[in-house]
Amino acid sequence: MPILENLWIIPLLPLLGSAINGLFGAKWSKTIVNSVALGSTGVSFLCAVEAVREFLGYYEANHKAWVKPFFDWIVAGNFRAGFDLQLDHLTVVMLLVVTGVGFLIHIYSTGYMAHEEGYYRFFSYLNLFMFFMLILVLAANYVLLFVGWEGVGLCSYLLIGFYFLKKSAADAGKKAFIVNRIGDFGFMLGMFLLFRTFHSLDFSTVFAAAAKPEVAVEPMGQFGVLTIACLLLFVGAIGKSAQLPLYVWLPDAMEGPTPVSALIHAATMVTAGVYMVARSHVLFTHAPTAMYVVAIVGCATAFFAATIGLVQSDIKKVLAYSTVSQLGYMFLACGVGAFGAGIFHLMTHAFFKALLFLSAGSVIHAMGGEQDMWNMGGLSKKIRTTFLCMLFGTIAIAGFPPFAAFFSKDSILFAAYNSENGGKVLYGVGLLAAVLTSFYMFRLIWLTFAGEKRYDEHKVHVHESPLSMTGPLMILAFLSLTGGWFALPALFGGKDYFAEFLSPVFGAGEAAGGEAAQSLEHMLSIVAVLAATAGLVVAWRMYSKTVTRGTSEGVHKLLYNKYYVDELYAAVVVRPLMWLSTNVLWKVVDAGMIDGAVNGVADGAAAVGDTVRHTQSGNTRSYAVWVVVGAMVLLGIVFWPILHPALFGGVR
Amino acid sequence: MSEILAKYGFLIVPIIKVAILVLVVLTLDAYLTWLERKVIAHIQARWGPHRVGPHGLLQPLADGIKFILKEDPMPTGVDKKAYFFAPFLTLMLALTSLSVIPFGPDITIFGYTTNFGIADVNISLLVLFAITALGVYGIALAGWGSNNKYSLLGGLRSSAQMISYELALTLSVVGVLLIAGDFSLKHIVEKQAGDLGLLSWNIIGMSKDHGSFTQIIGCICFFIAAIAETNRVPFDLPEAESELVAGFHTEYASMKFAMFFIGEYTSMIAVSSLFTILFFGGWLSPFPASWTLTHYLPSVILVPLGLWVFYDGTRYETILGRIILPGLGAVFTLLGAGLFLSSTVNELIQGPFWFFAKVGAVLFFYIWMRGTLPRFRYDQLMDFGWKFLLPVSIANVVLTSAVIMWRMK
Amino acid sequence: MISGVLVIFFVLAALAVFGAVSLILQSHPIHSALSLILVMVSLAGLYLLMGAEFIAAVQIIVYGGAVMVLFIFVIMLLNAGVEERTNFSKMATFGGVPLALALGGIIAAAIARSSGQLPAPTAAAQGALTSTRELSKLLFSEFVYPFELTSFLILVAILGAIVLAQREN
Amino acid sequence: MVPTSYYLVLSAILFGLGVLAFVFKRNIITIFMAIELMLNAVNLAFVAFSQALGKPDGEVFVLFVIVVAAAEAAVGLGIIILTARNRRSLNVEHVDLLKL
Repeated sequence: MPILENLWIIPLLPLLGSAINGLFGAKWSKTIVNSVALGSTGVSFLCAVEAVREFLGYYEANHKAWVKPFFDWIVAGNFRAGFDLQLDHLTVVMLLVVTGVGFLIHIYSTGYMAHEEGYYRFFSYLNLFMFFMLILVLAANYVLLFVGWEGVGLCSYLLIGFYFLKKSAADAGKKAFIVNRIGDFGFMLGMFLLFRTFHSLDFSTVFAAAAKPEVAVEPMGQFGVLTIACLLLFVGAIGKSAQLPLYVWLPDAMEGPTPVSALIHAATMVTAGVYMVARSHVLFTHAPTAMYVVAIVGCATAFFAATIGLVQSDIKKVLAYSTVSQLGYMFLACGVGAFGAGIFHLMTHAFFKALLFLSAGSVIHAMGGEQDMWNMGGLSKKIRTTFLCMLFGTIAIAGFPPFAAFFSKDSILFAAYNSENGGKVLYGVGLLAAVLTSFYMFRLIWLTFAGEKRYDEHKVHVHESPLSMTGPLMILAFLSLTGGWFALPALFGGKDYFAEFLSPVFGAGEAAGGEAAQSLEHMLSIVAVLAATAGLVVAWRMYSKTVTRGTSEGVHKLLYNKYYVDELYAAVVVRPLMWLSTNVLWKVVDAGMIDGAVNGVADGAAAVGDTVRHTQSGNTRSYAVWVVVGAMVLLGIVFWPILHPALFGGVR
Repeated sequence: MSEILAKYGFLIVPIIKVAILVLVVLTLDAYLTWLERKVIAHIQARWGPHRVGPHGLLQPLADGIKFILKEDPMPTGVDKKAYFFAPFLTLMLALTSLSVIPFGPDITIFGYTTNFGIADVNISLLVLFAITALGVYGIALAGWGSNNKYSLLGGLRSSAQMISYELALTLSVVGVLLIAGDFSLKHIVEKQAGDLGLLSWNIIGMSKDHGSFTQIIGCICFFIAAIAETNRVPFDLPEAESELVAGFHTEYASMKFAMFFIGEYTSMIAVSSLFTILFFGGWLSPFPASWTLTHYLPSVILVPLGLWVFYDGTRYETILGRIILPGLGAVFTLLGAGLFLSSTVNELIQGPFWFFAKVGAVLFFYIWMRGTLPRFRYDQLMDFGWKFLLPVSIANVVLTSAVIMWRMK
Repeated sequence: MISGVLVIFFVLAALAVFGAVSLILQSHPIHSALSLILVMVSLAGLYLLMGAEFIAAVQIIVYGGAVMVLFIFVIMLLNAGVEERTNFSKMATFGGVPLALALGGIIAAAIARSSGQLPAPTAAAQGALTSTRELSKLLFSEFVYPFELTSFLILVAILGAIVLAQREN
Repeated sequence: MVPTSYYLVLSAILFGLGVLAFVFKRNIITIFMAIELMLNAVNLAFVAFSQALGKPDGEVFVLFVIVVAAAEAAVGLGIIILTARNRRSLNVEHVDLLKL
């Protein structure tokens, strides 16, 4: 069966799974729920693979992206937003990542959530998320992409607040939702602007129009339409992908179950921003200013989040900030025009960050819900598999060859170094962030697994997780080892297969060959490795021996409290809003005007009734007379043209 | 003579006819009472009236005189208007109801053709029903007006009974109307004419030229309902002497009572005539028109009867009887002979002869029933009317219309 | 010159109006009922005058023979006495009579003013009216659905009356 | 030949008298009769019009009116009987529970 021709199957399957589980799952045993959830996701993964295969054949035949409109969704005037699905090389990468990683995490969840309440609810949400994510990825126009965009936002809200009885979880969900609203607002404005400019929101149309030679590249520092549009879109990306200054929701999102953190808040959803930027690279390349902003924001975020990550004691918080920082890397790549590198890092990051989160989850599982690294230690003996997997992930993220992140991060830094106006600075900061990254990751490793145990043996019974959890871990570990090898030949003068693969989308951009570049790249990668090693050494010096939680003051205190950004927002944004809502909107507008109007109407009616009531004497004869009065009025109206000469002595 | 008639006929003839009719009908009423008393007496193995005149033949006269001479007391606390109005209304309506009944085919005297009856209305049946419908007021008002609980109950009963049985009465006629396709009684009778004689009457309903169907069901329903309408036994609850003294006319005496009395018998005659017209072919002879010999039947009956009366009268005990009866016999004989001799008069008499013969038979049936049947209980009356008579007559309507539709095509 | 028909009309009209007035003036319901019967009978006479003989007959049979009998039956059943002239309703006491007269006045005035527009009854019209057959044709062809509806209405009314009249048990 | 307007005026007068009775009488049954009187007045107008226009439609309407009036009488009198049973009075002014 040609999957490509009816591509809608791929997103539909998870939706069905979600619907079935959501509607009937409550009654069913865990086994059935599992089979439904895993079945739908797995089949859709297989479909995705088949679709990719067919697409590659299609591309060989006629060199263009595959687009098919399935049905009209909104048609108003000259505006059309259809349910159109698109498949090109960029989509292929995202599709495989989403379905593949998503499937693995589903498997993992069956083990992790085994003892949780609302088992079916969890899987229903998870499948729903898969559906929306796939819509987002496959969308062929901004509107449909926005549907997926909002949908994943919803699912993230639902899943963060999965333990909705826990106030912190509920608040975190709300926070994520509200912060995202800000970004979405920007995104919508951007869409409107694009529609106003190009009279369409279909990717093909917009990009074709933007790619025309007569569309001038707006020079640096000039804010033309495209620049503003790109910046607005980037605001959306900032919100969704937790960049400065809207990153605050992501760390709190760790309140959700760990698989959720792995899937949504590390592997897939948060990278939607990157995907969106890469998807609209045509626009961005025409707006260098926007690109520059993207690069700076990404770079800054990478460093900033890494610094916070240094001192966190909650294992998931560390990973969360690490995620923010890695996303920063991706945006840095996009900002310097190395979209391919960005997507490459997106993929590898999906592998190893999912791996890390799942391992962390496994650790937490083993520790019976304990998340504070200061209460762990010496776990390496007890849970060896988890330890090894986590070690793989750490090495991968730290950027040691031949692990995945080495290649991706390396290419990003290389691109940054090569980019004009201030590329060196970006490179420097990026490098520094890399050092910090490897530091906090190995700190995590040592605090968690090395040293002697800092937990009470009798309270916590440490045990290795079941195969349903360790299995995905191993697969992901393998992937995060090999995931980067597409680019392996590039080191030895060969060509970067990944960039090659994406070149139909991004054009054969940054595979800049040449001997000089070659040597430079080698040099830079050696530097990067050295930086990672530095981080490793410092972490070893500080944490390999027995350590105790020290009192935090000074810089440490500042970092530990995340630069007081939350407090700042609370003071600057939240409190004024609260005050406004309470004293103006609620007490004046709502209570005063709206309720006043409603109650006023009611009271008026009551008052009128009170006076009119006296005509209702209950005496039938009075009623009869009233009937007569009414009849007289009616007849008067009807007969008026006949009567008024009679009444006013007119002559017929 | 004839030109005068041609000129003022429209004015003179009706007056004459009304005068004759009233005279005839009042006499008929009077002797109907006599007949009733006699017949019932014989049914009950009694003699009945036989003091006043031979075989009590002068009894009605005596009764009339008695009614006129009696004192007319008025009870206290009566509703005067109603009390006085009721008997007049009853009698008036009863007499009016006769005005639309054709007693025979159109006749021509002295070259002036007129219908054998007072008025010839083309909706005479409806008029008749209208009048009978109003008939209830007499009784109801009498019951109400005379300020007496028995009367009131009588009035109540009669009004309820009237309403209940009027429906059945009307519906049972619909079949006949469907056959005749006309409201005029005259046409209804003429429709029943056929060379089959009595077989083409509505009760048998065998006729070739137009769609027809036997109205036996309708006939029975009509007869029962008619008895109820005239408050006769077994439906005489308004005046059930064993329960309500005399029902609605308990408080009436002398002429007022007489009016009720006459009214009742007149309406009996009217209803019988209607019955005859609707189902038994009115004035039509039961024999096919081709049997001209049967035209002499009147005289064939009258002459022997007269002779027997004459012979029997001569042997009567009292002198008066020995004077009256032979005289009567002689009259009969001469009448029969006269008819036998003048064929024109004979032809003229055919219709009325058969008509009154049939009506007489029906009246006799009335009396016979009174002598035979016990009275209904009230709830039985209502149940019978609503749960049996009405459905049956409706079924008759449906059946008849279906059959006629089928026959038409 | 006043034709005989006109004379009859005026006699019947006078009877009708007299009946209506006496319906109001009589204090006893049964006398009011009798007055109403008078009105109805004279109306039937008027219908005959207009050549609508079937309507006339139906008027007497249904109204005179059924409806009013029902009224009188109920009056007897409830043994209604002379009505008591209470005046609890100020509205009716002061406003009622003039208003009612005014209403009648309005209609009468409207008719009087517009009587010019009315087509004078033609002989043809008279002829058309006399035929009961035509009436029935119309009733069962053009107005057959209303006719069926009315029959259904009657059925409902019968059921309603039964339900109302039977005692609770 | 009687002019149509005569009939109409007569029907108007009868209708007015009906209304008068409707508001003037106290006895439920009489009020009900007043309604019947009004219906009759309307019927007269109907027949007059159908005579004037030479179309039998008016008479059909009259038939319908009569039928409906009969049904109405049946139900209405049933109600009256119930009222009289419960209130022990036929005076409408004693039937005054229909109020606040």
